[in-house]
Amino acid sequence: MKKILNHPENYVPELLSGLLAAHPHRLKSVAGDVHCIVRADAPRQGKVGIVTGGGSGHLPVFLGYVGAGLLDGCAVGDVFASPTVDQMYHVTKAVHGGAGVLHLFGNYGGDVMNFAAAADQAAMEDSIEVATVLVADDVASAPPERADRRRGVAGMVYAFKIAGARAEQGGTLAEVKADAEHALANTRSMGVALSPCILPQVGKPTFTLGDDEMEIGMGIHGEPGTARGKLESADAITDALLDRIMADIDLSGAEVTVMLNSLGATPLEELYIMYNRVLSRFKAAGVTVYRPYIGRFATSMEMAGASITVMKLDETLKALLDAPATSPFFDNGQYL
Amino acid sequence: MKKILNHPENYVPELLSGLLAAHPHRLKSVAGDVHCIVRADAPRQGKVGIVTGGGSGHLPVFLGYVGAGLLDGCAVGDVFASPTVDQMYHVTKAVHGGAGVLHLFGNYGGDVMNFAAAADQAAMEDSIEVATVLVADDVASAPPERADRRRGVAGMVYAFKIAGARAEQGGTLAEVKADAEHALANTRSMGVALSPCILPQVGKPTFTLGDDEMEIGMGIHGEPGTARGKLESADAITDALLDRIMADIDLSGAEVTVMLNSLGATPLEELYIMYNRVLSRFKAAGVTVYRPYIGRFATSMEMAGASITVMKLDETLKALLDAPATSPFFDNGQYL
Amino acid sequence: MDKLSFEQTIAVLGAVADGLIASKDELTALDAALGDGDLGRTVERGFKAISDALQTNEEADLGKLLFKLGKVFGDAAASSFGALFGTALRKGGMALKGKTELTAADIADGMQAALDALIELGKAKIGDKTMLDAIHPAIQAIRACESTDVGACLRAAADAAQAGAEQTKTMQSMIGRASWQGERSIGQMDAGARAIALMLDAAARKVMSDGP
Amino acid sequence: MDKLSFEQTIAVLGAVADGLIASKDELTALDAALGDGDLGRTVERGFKAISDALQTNEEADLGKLLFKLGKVFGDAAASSFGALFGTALRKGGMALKGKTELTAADIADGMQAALDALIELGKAKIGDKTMLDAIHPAIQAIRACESTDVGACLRAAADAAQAGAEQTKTMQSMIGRASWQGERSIGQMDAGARAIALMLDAAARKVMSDGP
Ligand SMILES: Nc1ncnc2c1ncn2[C@@H]1O[C@H](COP(=O)(O)OP(=O)(O)O)[C@@H](O)[C@H]1O
Ligand SMILES: Nc1ncnc2c1ncn2[C@@H]1O[C@H](COP(=O)(O)OP(=O)(O)O)[C@@H](O)[C@H]1O
Ligand SMILES: [Mg+2]
Ligand SMILES: [Mg+2]
Ligand SMILES: [Mg+2]
Ligand SMILES: [Mg+2]
Repeated sequence: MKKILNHPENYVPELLSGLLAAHPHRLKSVAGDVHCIVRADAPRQGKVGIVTGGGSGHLPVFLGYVGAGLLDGCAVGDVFASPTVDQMYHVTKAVHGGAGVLHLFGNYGGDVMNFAAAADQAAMEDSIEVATVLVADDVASAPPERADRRRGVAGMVYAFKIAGARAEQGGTLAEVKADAEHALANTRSMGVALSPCILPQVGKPTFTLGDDEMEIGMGIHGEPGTARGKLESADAITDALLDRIMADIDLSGAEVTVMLNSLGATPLEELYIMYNRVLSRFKAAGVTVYRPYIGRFATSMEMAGASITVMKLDETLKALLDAPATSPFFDNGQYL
Repeated sequence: MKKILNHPENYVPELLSGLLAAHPHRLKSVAGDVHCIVRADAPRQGKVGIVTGGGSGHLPVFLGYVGAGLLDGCAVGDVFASPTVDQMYHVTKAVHGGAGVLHLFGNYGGDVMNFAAAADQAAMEDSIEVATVLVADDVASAPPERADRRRGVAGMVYAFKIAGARAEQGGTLAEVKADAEHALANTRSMGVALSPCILPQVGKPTFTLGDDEMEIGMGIHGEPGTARGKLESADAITDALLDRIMADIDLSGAEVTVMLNSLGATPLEELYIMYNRVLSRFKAAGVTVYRPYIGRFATSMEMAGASITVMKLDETLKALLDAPATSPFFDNGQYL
Repeated sequence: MDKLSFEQTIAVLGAVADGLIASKDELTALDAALGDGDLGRTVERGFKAISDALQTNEEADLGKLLFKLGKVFGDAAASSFGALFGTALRKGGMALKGKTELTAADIADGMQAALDALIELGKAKIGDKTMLDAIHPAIQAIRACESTDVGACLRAAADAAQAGAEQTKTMQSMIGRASWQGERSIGQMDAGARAIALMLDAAARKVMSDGP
Repeated sequence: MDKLSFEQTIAVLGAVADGLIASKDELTALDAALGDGDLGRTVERGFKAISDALQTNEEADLGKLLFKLGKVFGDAAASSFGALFGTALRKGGMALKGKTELTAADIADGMQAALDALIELGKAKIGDKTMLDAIHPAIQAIRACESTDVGACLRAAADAAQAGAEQTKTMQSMIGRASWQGERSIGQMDAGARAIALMLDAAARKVMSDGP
């Protein structure tokens, strides 16, 4: 197992204490638990709090988007595992500034059920108004008629950005929720995996791929995709992802932002090679790119592979996308 | 070969045209050659131009640091190969705004000789005053008495940041050069590799490491390190790198900035685990961290491994480090 | 025996915990085939926490004890199974509040309350290829059990649960991670259903080994 | 023969290019052992560009032709070897400006000018385990060559260069990438020195095969 770590069991607490020590002006933990991370200035009075949560091993997702113009807090689970109800509850309570809290996270069973329980607890014990928006952007994970069953992948970053901007501007809980839903209604993603990653506590890959194989549509925890086959060219891979995305949402004549995301090991160089093809496909379909986001936004540790996310824009979404946002892992200035 | 690409021979031109298409407001190419990349607003009259250059395969190094408060231009070579004299010359000429040009790049034979020829050509043909500063920060590559022979690795990012800030503030060529030299005199790096990367045109790794092996001190093109051995714990690896760095530069009682850099595949999570150890070692030595830079700053495509860079600070360097800087690959706001 | 005493119930819970921890690799493999392969770890963490809590238990009300163990399980292993099974224990405990010993009918009542809670929380239906497909036949088997012997009825429940788990091989997964496999899920046994069958088997063995 | 005509010189350059392209894998392997393994590719690109330039050559002055080929080589393969060898060709060409045919002494003069330029540009010394350690003995061998036959003198030069390349195995690398190997470099042959030996060997073979 080619990892730089000490005791596998301490992987998450060690990385979180390193992270909190690295960014004390930006982040703090609450409830005496390093898994409960909020902005250093939380709670911000009068501002809607936005909370996410999910497993570790996806940096910058999830906690990397806790920052100004982004999220207020994050409950952090073990690698690829849900945080607990208590952790979600503590984060929710710590970011509540009197204007309510939005729970905005990926559509994974454990997270969904635990956030529901945490929202109940916050309502019961602290009278905090909590709204919930699930991210379910991965078109490979279910057909359109079961879109509610899809898993959440890199598209969540756009949801964080849009909701975070609205909240920073003073939007109400209903407005922040509506903008998050509006963003997600216009967002679709799909990925490809070239090699697996290794869970520190397990020590071996949870799936294998032959030396010349790839899996189109695979999820960010190695969930099955739509087709396993021989590794194809960058153009063919890009086409496979875009074909499915563009069949799911009508982009003709639209203005979009597109995110090319490395799952970890795949270098940025390869994302730019894919971007060439994205542009020529878009050109043919009359789609224009308002602004691309190319980098590592939602990873699976050292997995090789990439995903494409498209968000169809209108004036509201453009303005919110342009709003300043900064965290120790993301600065929107880089993409403007 | 687990890479997303089309024709291996077109790897660099394809990635560069994708990159130029992605960031047209920030970057442009000159002399009709995508390998010659400068800021979209180059030349900036009255400002010292800063030019770097080197092989592809290290993003964000080199061209990722062309931006405001950073570099003005970059000559881009093939994967791990020097750009040509002509390319360096064209970039130099394109960024010259009347105040001279600094050539600031890593200490690799091909680059050194080609930049020397390009500087001569710019002086002869265009009367451009060119100064040169070599980055030679890798303590593993030569003993202190032959420090001039060391190779340049992630420490170049600090040199880019410091020189770029001074140039942006209107510093003269001599001042920009002096600050770059001052930064580098206070900068030391060392890395560890856990697995190799593959050159697209070669299709197989240039070196191999056993499943349980690592090489301490390896360079960013797979150059040999100081010791190959069994993979050790994050703490032991961090100690091995810091021991060597701290033997080379006296940090006792100093204020420093430290960069923890992934060579590509190694996830950010592992860098934060290392950072815990860095802090405890520094604490013991009375060293305080002014600000850490943790992420992917200088990579070797999909190589697994990490490097540590330390820059000892004084008030001048702190102010220049804090100055704004932004490119499509780096925004200093993220680290403030 | 027609009732499990308080001590016997504690002993049975301990045996279930030990049995599931011992089966973690099998559960990991089943979950890896259809999901993400963490069920063994979930079960190990959750039942380890239950074991520990049983060591130091001072609660005399079996309903309240189960309620507490539900929270313990969910906190220790916050996955889908952890959230669901933790809720199941809590709701089963609420249905058994006040009890200090259990008849077979009590057990069926607790399991029915748990099943209802699982359906409400998880939104799955019988036949969606989940642990429900082991729990549901197990309840029916206890209700149909003509003996008054708790051990015999638990044996029937365990056998029905295992038959239900086997039956999941024919189903297509409609919910949770495994549903992303679509038709590829047919042919594989659901990991959560197998976990339920293993729990009831361990319980039945423990009761039978303690004699009638 | 005691002179290479213009056409013969072109043919010899073509043979050298072909020979080195054919040896690229050997050079890659040698460079991989001590450096970064790109010398085969450098040589392939550089000599391919030289071959192409020779096809379309209209230059009648051998000195000017070599000068032009130096620039072609350096642009096609901008590595250390490319920069150095390109410069060597340019400076060798400058020393031979005006020539339309070459004696053995001319060749030695050109190589000496090239060697001086390499030392100035690359800052290496004889014995630092570089291509200099093949070029230097080759020049000495031509100077010492008692025959007036260009082929015989080139043969002596090639043998001396190869002996020099062999000799680099005993040296510790003091410059360039390979110097980062420190003492580990001892025992391996320098790739650049071997490339020079291969060039001279290909030249000698070509001249000899064309007969005296
Ligand atoms: N909504 C649901 N309702 C009932 N059971 C479910 C549901 N979702 C998952 N399960 C059960 O949980 C098992 C998987 O648990 P777990 O491995 O914790 O899931 P995950 O890793 O996806 O969070 C499945 O085999 C299934 O029996
Ligand atoms: N400064 C130098 N002076 C003379 N020869 C050199 C020098 N540096 C490198 N060489 C020669 O070049 C060869 C390596 O060339 P190349 O593979 O292009 O280097 P790199 O890949 O490091 O740029 C060496 O084997 C050596 O013979
Ligand atoms: Mg899971
Ligand atoms: Mg090289
Ligand atoms: Mg699972
Ligand atoms: Mg080389």
